[in-house]
Amino acid sequence: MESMNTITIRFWGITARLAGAEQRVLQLSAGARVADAVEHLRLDATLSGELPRCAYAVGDDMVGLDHPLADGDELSVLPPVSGG
Amino acid sequence: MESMNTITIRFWGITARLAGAEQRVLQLSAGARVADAVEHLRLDATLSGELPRCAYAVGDDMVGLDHPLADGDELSVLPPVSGG
Amino acid sequence: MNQSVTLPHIQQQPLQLDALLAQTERPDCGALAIFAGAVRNHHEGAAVSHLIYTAHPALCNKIIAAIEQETREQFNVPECRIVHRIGELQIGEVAIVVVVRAPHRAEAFAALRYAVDSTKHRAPIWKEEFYPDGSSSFVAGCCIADGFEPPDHLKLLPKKENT
Amino acid sequence: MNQSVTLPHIQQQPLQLDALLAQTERPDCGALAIFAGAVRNHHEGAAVSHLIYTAHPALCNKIIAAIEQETREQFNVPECRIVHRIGELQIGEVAIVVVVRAPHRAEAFAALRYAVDSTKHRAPIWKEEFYPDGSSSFVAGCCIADGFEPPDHLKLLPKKENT
Repeated sequence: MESMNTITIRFWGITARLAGAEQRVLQLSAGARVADAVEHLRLDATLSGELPRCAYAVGDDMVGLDHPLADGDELSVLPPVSGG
Repeated sequence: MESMNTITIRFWGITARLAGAEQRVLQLSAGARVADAVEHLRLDATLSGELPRCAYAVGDDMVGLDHPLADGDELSVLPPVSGG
Repeated sequence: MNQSVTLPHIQQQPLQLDALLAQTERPDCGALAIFAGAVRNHHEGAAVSHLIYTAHPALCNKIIAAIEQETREQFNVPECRIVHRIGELQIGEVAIVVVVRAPHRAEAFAALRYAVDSTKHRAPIWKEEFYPDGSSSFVAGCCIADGFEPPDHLKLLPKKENT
Repeated sequence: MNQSVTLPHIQQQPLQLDALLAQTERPDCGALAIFAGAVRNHHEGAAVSHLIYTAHPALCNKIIAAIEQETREQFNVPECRIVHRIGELQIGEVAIVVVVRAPHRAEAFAALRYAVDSTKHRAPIWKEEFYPDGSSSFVAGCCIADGFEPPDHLKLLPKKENT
């Protein structure tokens, strides 16, 4: 049986409001990338419209959609920023 | 006999150093203009080289060389400025 | 984000300009340029009662530190300090302070603008506005995803080659 | 100039940023931009021990007031305050403070630069530098006589016609 990785999704800014939570835990196949997690998030109809404008980070590193996810990673969903 | 106006020249910045004084009193013919006072100052060889870069004021009004001087006027000699 | 955050570039306590000035004092720098951004009582025509800023603490701290370094290198200014406040802010309270010190004013002005605008365009901070009727909304912001280009004046200059 | 001068825009006492900030506070202005010019310990490669600034008090005060008004009108910023110090200043002491408050940051940056540069180019203030050996010299400055053109960015915009 395929091994699974546990990924914690952290929602920031408006995405926490849209997701109705500050985080969700996903089980993804080993070898899954950020794009696979995003694909999963797109199933949430409330959240999906915001995702094309979002960036992603693992820990404190910004990552691209093809970044491989490791077991235990925390993947942040970063909507457009509005500091200052 | 022609009536005379008393004009006080105030030297600012480097012009006070060159003139060796903060002020000089001139007697100029009635009807004299700023240019006539400057003509007089040009006789001072130490000062004359700086005058082409100077501006002039009477009281707290900047004036041009053709501004008429009145008896008792204080004419300021303003070399290039270097505030800030 | 309920935990108290104390990182060099983000804090929940009110920002102290005096402290930043004291920390950056240098006898070789004649020019000090400062920007402070405060909470306005209006935004796009609507009255605002207060704001809540949230930030991804570790990532935000790292990105702001990078912006400081870029600013110092690109504009050749010895000091650039950026601090952003998070949490609930009332009208008039200061959300961001940027301090630049440089030998001369021209580079101080340019560096200040770069540092302020880059922070607003890149730091993972989100502003939620609250209105007098109790409703709120997140302010439309700047996309930091790949493929969204920053304005020209915020693009990094190419690194100088070491020849 | 031995008399003590206390005019809104020139003073012999140390400049107080806090006081200027308190005097200009406005709830509709989200952007605060500040410039402070301090005495450097060097100028064109030579060590400087201290400075003496002199100013034509009445004329200088009037010209700085005019620069403030131009800045407010041209950049549509509600607050612009300029204060210059005169007398003897030590290294690190602040010679000029300019404070601009505006609803948004773009006009605050532009207004700040205009106000600072205009004061340096037009206010009748003279800087005498003193060197460690006790000698001194007046710093070469900006000519304010008719016929000497200011840099382009300091030229006044044509007044808008009232139509």
